[in-house]
Amino acid sequence: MSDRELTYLHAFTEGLRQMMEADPDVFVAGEDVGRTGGVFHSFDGLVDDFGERRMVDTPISEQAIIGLGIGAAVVGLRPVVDLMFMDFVLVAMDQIANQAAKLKYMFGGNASLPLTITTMGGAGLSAGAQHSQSLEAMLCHVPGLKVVMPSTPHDLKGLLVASVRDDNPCVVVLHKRLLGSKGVVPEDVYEVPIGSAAVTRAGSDVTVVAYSRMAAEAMAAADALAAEGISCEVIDLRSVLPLDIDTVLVSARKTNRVVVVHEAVRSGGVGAELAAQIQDHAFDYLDAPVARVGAPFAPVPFSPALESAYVPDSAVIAAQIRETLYRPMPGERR
Amino acid sequence: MSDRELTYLHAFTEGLRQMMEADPDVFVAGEDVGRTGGVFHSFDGLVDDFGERRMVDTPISEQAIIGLGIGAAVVGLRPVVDLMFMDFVLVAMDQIANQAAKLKYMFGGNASLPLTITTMGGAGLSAGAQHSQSLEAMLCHVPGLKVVMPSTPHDLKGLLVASVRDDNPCVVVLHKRLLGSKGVVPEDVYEVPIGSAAVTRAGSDVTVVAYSRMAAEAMAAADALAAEGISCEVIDLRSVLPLDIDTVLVSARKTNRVVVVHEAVRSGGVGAELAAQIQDHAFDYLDAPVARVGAPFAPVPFSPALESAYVPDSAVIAAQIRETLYRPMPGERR
Amino acid sequence: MRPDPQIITELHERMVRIRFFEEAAGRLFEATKIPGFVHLYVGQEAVAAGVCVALRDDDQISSTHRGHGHLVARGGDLERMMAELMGKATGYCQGKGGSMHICDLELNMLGANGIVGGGVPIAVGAGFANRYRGNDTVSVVFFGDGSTNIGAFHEAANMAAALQLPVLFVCENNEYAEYTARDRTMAIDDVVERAAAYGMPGRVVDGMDAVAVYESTGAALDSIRAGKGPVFLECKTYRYFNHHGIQTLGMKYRSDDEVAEWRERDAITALEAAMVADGVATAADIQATRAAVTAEIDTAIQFAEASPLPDPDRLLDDVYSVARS
Amino acid sequence: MRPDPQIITELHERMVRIRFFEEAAGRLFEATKIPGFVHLYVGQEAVAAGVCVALRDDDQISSTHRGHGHLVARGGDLERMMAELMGKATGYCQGKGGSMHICDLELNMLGANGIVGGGVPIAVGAGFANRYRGNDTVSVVFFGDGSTNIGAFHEAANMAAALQLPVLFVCENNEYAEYTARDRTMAIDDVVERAAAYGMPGRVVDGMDAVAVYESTGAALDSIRAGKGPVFLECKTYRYFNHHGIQTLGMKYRSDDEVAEWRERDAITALEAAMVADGVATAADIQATRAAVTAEIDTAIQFAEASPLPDPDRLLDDVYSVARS
Ligand SMILES: Cc1ncc(C[n+]2csc(CCOP(=O)(O)OP(=O)(O)O)c2C)c(N)n1
Ligand SMILES: Cc1ncc(C[n+]2csc(CCOP(=O)(O)OP(=O)(O)O)c2C)c(N)n1
Ligand SMILES: [Mg+2]
Ligand SMILES: [Mg+2]
Repeated sequence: MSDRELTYLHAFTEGLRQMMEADPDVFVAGEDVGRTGGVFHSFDGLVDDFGERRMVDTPISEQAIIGLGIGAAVVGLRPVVDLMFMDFVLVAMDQIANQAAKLKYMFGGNASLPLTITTMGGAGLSAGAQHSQSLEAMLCHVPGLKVVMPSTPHDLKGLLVASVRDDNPCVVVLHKRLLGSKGVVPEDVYEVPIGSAAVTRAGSDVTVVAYSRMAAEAMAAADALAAEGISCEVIDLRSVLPLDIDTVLVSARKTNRVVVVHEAVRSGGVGAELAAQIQDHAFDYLDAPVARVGAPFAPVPFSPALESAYVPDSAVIAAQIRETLYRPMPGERR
Repeated sequence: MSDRELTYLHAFTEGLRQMMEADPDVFVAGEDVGRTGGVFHSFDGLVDDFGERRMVDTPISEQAIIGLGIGAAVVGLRPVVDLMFMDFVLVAMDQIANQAAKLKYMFGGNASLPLTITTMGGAGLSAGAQHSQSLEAMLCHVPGLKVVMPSTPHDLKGLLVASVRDDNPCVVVLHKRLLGSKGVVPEDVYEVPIGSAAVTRAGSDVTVVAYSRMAAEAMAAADALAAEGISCEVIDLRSVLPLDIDTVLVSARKTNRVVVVHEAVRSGGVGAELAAQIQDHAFDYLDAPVARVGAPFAPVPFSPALESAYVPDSAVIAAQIRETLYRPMPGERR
Repeated sequence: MRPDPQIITELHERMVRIRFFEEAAGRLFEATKIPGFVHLYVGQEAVAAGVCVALRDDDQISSTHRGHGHLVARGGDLERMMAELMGKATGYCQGKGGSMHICDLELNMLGANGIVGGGVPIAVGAGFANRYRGNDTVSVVFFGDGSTNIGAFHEAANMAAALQLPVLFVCENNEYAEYTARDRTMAIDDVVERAAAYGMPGRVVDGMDAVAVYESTGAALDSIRAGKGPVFLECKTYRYFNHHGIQTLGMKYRSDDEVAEWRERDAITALEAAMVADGVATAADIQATRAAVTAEIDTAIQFAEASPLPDPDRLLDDVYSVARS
Repeated sequence: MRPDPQIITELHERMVRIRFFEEAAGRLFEATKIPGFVHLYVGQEAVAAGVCVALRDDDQISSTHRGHGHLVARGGDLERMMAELMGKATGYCQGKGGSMHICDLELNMLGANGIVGGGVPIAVGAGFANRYRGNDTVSVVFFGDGSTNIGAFHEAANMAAALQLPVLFVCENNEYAEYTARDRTMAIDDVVERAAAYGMPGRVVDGMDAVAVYESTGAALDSIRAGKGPVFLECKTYRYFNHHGIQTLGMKYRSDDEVAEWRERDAITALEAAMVADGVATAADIQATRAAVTAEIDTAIQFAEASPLPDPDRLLDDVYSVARS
């Protein structure tokens, strides 16, 4: 049945299982990914189907985990290596950004690196400053990497498949607060092309560009604003490196107003690159500055009372959209 | 004599020596900073004056070097720790971004971290992809840090002094190709405030914003364009976190055109944040899109033939300025 | 010969305080009154108590994701601790840190840490500062068996040994890293075998015996204060609860029998028996202690529950220090 | 009993090729014909030659910033090597990598590395792939004494031991990391003492004796191919030149006498003496080898100098693979 629903979590597991069935060179390595099935259960059951040879529990050694993937990939395997939390990208940054990303170029092209790094980003679980970050902007500044941040079960499976099949180091960033969300997921193997955004809602007044969990918040804001007679076009980027700037520009030239949204710290985030490109390539079409919604310039606080004020939500997004449409609501939180 | 000249290298050493003389809690730790005086000689002679107790040679352990600084700072010393090349920031990123930057916030303010990290960035010496990077954009996305990138001996000494005296983790990024450059440096101790840019050339047609070595290239471009009757206002940011956006905006509102320049990869660089803020806060003043000049989306190549094409220079900057002034020169390199 | 009765009583009281605090934290977590993660210390009390009772006030301690026990053992304020776990404004970190970032710099407790191994280089930095200042203060760092597989631990341990810094490395070997048994992540019998790689003296202690931990710590501190460089102490211990949260039985990564065997060697029960046997305390004294601690913790819970949540207007405070030297 | 004469001759020829290649690279660097940095291998030839002669073609090797010797010993193309050092389009990396990133995947040489310790986890990954494929190929990783102080080395060594991977760890202990003597950065006598921390068998070899290195490597490979897990080989050696570039005497971080003492134990001179003594070769044969290698290198230099610089239009090529499975 083409309308089968799966959770975001199970879409990930299914996509990975299908890749492992299709290609004996695909294996998974990481902390507690084997016997335990991952601390978020995203690898549940895979060890039963593929054994410990292909579902490899590793020591707590993020640098060596990425290196394991690089070395195995450079000699021809197709590894999937897991960093439990996206915050741990910072522990393994040398292997990711100095080694994996640059290897092919430094070798003058005489190599390919079919490596997939999976990780779990995002705030909202009171996990504190070192277990809640959205660090994609750092990865997007590194030539040689690809980075996807799907918001739906469908896109997660399709982008995971595309990443595992890709001959470049790809980082697949899941969002912990989306794990239980449901959506239609085809049972067969399919790809969502890396670097292609989706227009998830057509509109005429303003373009709202978001990704990962913020894509859902943006949609909620659009729904709310529809009641006020504001027509939002919503774009889910799905991939943040490469960026599907063309889809964004087509919409921007149509609506003449753009609000970019992400959960990461606003300053220096992916939204900055988007705003810079939009104002550059759609300069004469813009009726308002490209606006950015993101986290304020602070670490992620622990207390739910602070964290909920820290993470952007549909209300903050709606407020920004109104302002970008020159319809500010006084005293609204930014 | 107030017009005494020093090299960029010696301005650094002098500033550091004066800080060590002024405050017995200031010490330096890093690889070969002691007996050898640093591989770039930036610490030359300090071990003779202050001994190995305060000029500490460490093992090759970037994570532990930063951690040494964090731990010493949190109990009240004022450490200066050195990462030989800025590329090694990626090796120590957890200690820098997960630990140093967040410590005060995670502790609810009950701590201060008077830590200075010194490092050497930039390309142009055929040092290859892992010894030539400009990674400031990654640091600028991390709340809790301050990042300075001076372009002159005067600003280097003043910003080093301000950083060592600052109670927050500050990263002082030198540029290896500026080490021999000379300039007037007062002999007494002085500060250049962190987060304050300098208008280094007044002009009326276009604002050129740059920092580190690109500030000099921007000035050279401005000189060349003056002959063509183009009047450039040049701003040397000096600090990239925090950004002195006010100084940039005042100039942008005056010239109505802005070109932002840095040596780092253009995509996702500091220029993106600047462009996003400028178009946001000076939207009605801009007669052209904010343009960005930076390195293309590739690792730094080794061969001088490629590296010189990779690193922006005054010619590329001038070409972009002409284009931003709607005076493109056909067939010019971008 | 056994230590003075006051020491024994101290060890006992601190262990009981840790045990009851953690059991309460676990209950409050399951009742969703504590958000996020809690990595409970129950089972390992003899280590934190044994080490901390042997310390001087000026010695520093650094902790891990499993850090409540260390702060309690150090004399942490239970009210501010409980309030922090609940994310209240009256907590140690005003609700900004939570369980994994609890700290008390006035007690020279340099903080828990959410990054495995992340606190070890920082602790070595504190040790460096002690040596730099020429005092004989020791920096003590607690870390798990699993954390010795991460690079930051290695770099910091070697740095401490190479520079001969006053640092005491306390490895709490509970034989698991999350759900993975230690023998699957390192090919050595005892973690202490790693000390030799740094030229550091190492010793194994029964981490279920608070007196043994106290005595070994004392010996190690003497050697470190004498300027002989860092020491590595491996404490063999066990966590009764799950890696995070409470659930303890019916886990597939370790057998219920194994848990039961360790519980039979419970450090608190054992010490209480010894106290009575040695006439250090009567059953009544022990009951009194338990009752007093229970009261303390009830007060702490009431304080925490009655405390306000942090004001969102304080969200952006504390990112930077404004004061400067 | 000594290995076959062909082996001895192989060892000798490869050492001479490394020595002459590096001396030429040093001269060209000082003549500014080679840009950037060159970390020369002169003095350590017995290690690369001894190890590589013992390898099978399918075994992988991974290298460091001081990587020329390893690729030469592996049979690298001198013309493409010299061209790469000069940043020419005909180089191994088309001028994009340079000295610190030279590699030849066809020879299973997985690359030099500019990050100290950065190549070790990658080598362990190759070892994992060998085990995964069920073959008995071994991944050999060269690294310096100083690199054993960095976290990536520790994590990778432990990973290899924990997963019992077919990896040979070859530590080239030349007693210095840049300008810092080893005893100032680690409190152990021999680097091999670190092997025990991973439960890895370790052995010390005279790194100035190519035959000894060859034999110990062979023994280690047998054990690894038999599935007994990784082995750690510490080769005591010395670099004659400066950390980078040539200048060798008058450095304040080590005495000229020390350099002279090591040079007296020169691996090439010693092997040549033994070859003549054992009748493996005549002085004339040795001269012939040296002359032949000199000619090879002259040809390589001419090739490199005559080669074009890379076309700036290729600047953005090779960042990504376009082909996909
Ligand atoms: C760098 C990093 N990797 C992984 C984790 C996830 N994690 C948290 S605790 C833990 C296990 C730690 O084991 P151990 O050091 O033995 O301490 P224990 O939990 O047994 O007290 C892991 C893997 C982390 N917090 N940081
Ligand atoms: C992560 C990192 N830190 C520092 C450096 C600078 N560096 C290059 S080589 C070197 C010394 C390495 O010593 P060793 O491992 O003994 O190798 P050797 O040079 O003696 O062959 C250092 C510190 C680097 N390249 N990478
Ligand atoms: Mg453990
Ligand atoms: Mg060395």
